[in-house]
Amino acid sequence: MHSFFAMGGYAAYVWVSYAVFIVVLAIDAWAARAQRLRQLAQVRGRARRSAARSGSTP
Amino acid sequence: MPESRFHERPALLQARGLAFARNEEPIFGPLDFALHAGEVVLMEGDNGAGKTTLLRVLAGLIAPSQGEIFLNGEPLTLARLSPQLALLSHQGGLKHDLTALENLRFAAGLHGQRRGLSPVSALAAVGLDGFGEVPVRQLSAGQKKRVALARVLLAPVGLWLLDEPYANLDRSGIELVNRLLERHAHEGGAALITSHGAYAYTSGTPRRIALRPDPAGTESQGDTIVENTR
Amino acid sequence: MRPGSTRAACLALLRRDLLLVWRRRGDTLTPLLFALIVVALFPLAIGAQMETLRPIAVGVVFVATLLAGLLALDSLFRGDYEDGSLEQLVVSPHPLALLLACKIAVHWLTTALPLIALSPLLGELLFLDPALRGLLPLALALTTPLLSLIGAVCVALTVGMQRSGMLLALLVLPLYVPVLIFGAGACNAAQMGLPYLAPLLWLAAGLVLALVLAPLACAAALRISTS
Amino acid sequence: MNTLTYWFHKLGSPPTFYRIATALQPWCYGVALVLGLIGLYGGLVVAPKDYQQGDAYRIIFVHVPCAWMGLFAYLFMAVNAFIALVWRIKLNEVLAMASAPVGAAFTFVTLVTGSLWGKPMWGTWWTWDARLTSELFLLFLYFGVIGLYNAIEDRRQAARAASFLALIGVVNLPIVHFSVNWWNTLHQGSTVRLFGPSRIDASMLWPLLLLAIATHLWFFGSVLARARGGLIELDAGKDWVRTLALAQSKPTASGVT
Repeated sequence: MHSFFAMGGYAAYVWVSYAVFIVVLAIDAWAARAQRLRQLAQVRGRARRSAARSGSTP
Repeated sequence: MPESRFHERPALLQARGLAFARNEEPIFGPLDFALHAGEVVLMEGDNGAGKTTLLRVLAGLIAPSQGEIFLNGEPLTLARLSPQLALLSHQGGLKHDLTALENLRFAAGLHGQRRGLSPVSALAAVGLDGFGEVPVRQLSAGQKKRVALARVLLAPVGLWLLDEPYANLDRSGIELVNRLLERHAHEGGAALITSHGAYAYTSGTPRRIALRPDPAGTESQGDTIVENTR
Repeated sequence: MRPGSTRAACLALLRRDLLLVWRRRGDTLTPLLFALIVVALFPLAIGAQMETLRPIAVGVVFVATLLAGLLALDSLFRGDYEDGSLEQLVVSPHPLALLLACKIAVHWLTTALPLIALSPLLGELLFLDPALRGLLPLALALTTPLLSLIGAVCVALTVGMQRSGMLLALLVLPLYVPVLIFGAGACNAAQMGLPYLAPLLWLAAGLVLALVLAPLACAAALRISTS
Repeated sequence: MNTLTYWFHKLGSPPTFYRIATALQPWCYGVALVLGLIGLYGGLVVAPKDYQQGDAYRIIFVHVPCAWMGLFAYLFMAVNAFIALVWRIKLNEVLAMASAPVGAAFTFVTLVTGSLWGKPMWGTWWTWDARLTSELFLLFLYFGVIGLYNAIEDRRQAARAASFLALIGVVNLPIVHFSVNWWNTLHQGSTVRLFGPSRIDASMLWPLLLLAIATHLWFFGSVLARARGGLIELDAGKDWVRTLALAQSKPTASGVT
């Protein structure tokens, strides 16, 4: 088990590579989702504004 | 649909269901209207009603979001439009480091010049006789406008699209614009001009189309005036 | 020649742009001074010995020219965009690509040509290998038109923006890389006594292609960014 | 209208595409996750140690799929950009712009992992060989596309301008590769072959292929996710978006990814 984590002395390089791979892709997925939620929130805000202007729900 | 049923000849410029939206915010339209040869149409609307955008759409600079434009009955393309179009935009299109005459000479090179006119006589026609050698930078706002009008006048074209031609002009300038428009229409040309309505138009007030800044309205603007006046 | 013909339009445009540059002739000095200062910084930063400066002289002159050109690019369409002349070009009945080619030509003549003329002096400041005195301006003469043409396409894409300087650099510099490699590479090859004709021919081929394609791309980009 | 164009139009309409994307996206992510984990297990545990490079070679299991994806994403973006520019189809504008950030992410991972591999193998973090340099400029191109897209106010105009830049980049990239190759012949000795003799054992191949499939699926999941956001942005004034936004504002609305 220990030898598995040691990666034949290359642990720093191998594990950092895999970590970068996973972290960057996770951030990417999270950012995509956050962007969509932000857009939806903006649409809701706009709907509220126009509802407030016209005095009724659109 | 207001087809061009009043004319055998198709209108010079006709818009059907024309609308433009930027980032899903409606700027103007949907709009139906026709502009025939020998006619001057005034687009009225407040600031932000989309007059400038409409003019840019009609000039082929921007593609409309919806609707169609026809030039002599054919779909509008820049290639068909450009040989017969003179555009006066808000910025004027003048080089401030050049003199009025140099600007007009360039315009004549680019668009050609109307029969019987030259840069010098065009400048005289807008009341700037003797200002030919003055750099545009040193002219007043009204005089700059006149130079820009001289550029429009000089172009050998039938269709004028003028954005706020009355802006910055004094009373005699406004009369000059009306005179130029009248003569242009009389010679068989057509013009579409915009104004936010704060200016006094004098003689021969053209047909008007109101451009309302109400994007929520889904009914066609440009309304019945188009047909009534014909 | 009929007024309103495409030839008349191009000539009128060339004359107007040259006249404009002449009216503001002081402005053409700015890229020259910039290149001169950039070159002057290198001996100050890494030492003024001939043996350190000579190997990098070609590269420094090329990079300085490239950066000065980048600096000057911004003015290519900005004035015309702001005063509405660009619209007049777009709605004129002539091929927009041709008109833009004229503008790019004037821009190259007034910003890059002085830099080429200055390049022997820049080289001397860095103890340029005397064998390269002829080749450096030649390589620059093939490189700078390419830089102007490629740059014009990117400027056309950013023309409507308020602060486009940094973005323009980001767009343009990756496109400049091959040009820089071949231009400076030819000189470096000559310095090492290797054959240097091939990269120059590549540059010439690229220039011919760009002369045809870049104005068209520039016109297309301009139509996108002014809409 | 024949059925094919009918379906094409239907698929291209934003609400339909949004629905399909919403349904597909969790599957893309999910399958990518499963395959990716199996692939990682295969690469880290099952695959034997390389007789030359030791365990360091295991970096290729992430490096190579990401390198492929960096290029694949650019290709995908360029094809969509071309369609968007020629036929002005909204969906393709959105798809082109959606693939830029994912592509940039993959290219970034490629560069970092390549660097981490290079240090123990060649003793240097970076070498200016054609492949690495092209990869670097690929990243710059992605940044340029994203930067241009964000700098222009009008979203559709921004997408069209950025698409145009993406197409210019397609021309540029092979030229960069070619020029750096030539440049390296000039400065001999600095080239290091990234891939040794490409004899690869089957026990090393299957994790690599699994990870390649997983990254493709992850890419599509991410593109679909961003395309959904982009469609909402572009169609913000349309009824289907308003309905969607209001439906999701209820706190009970769950199960929506």
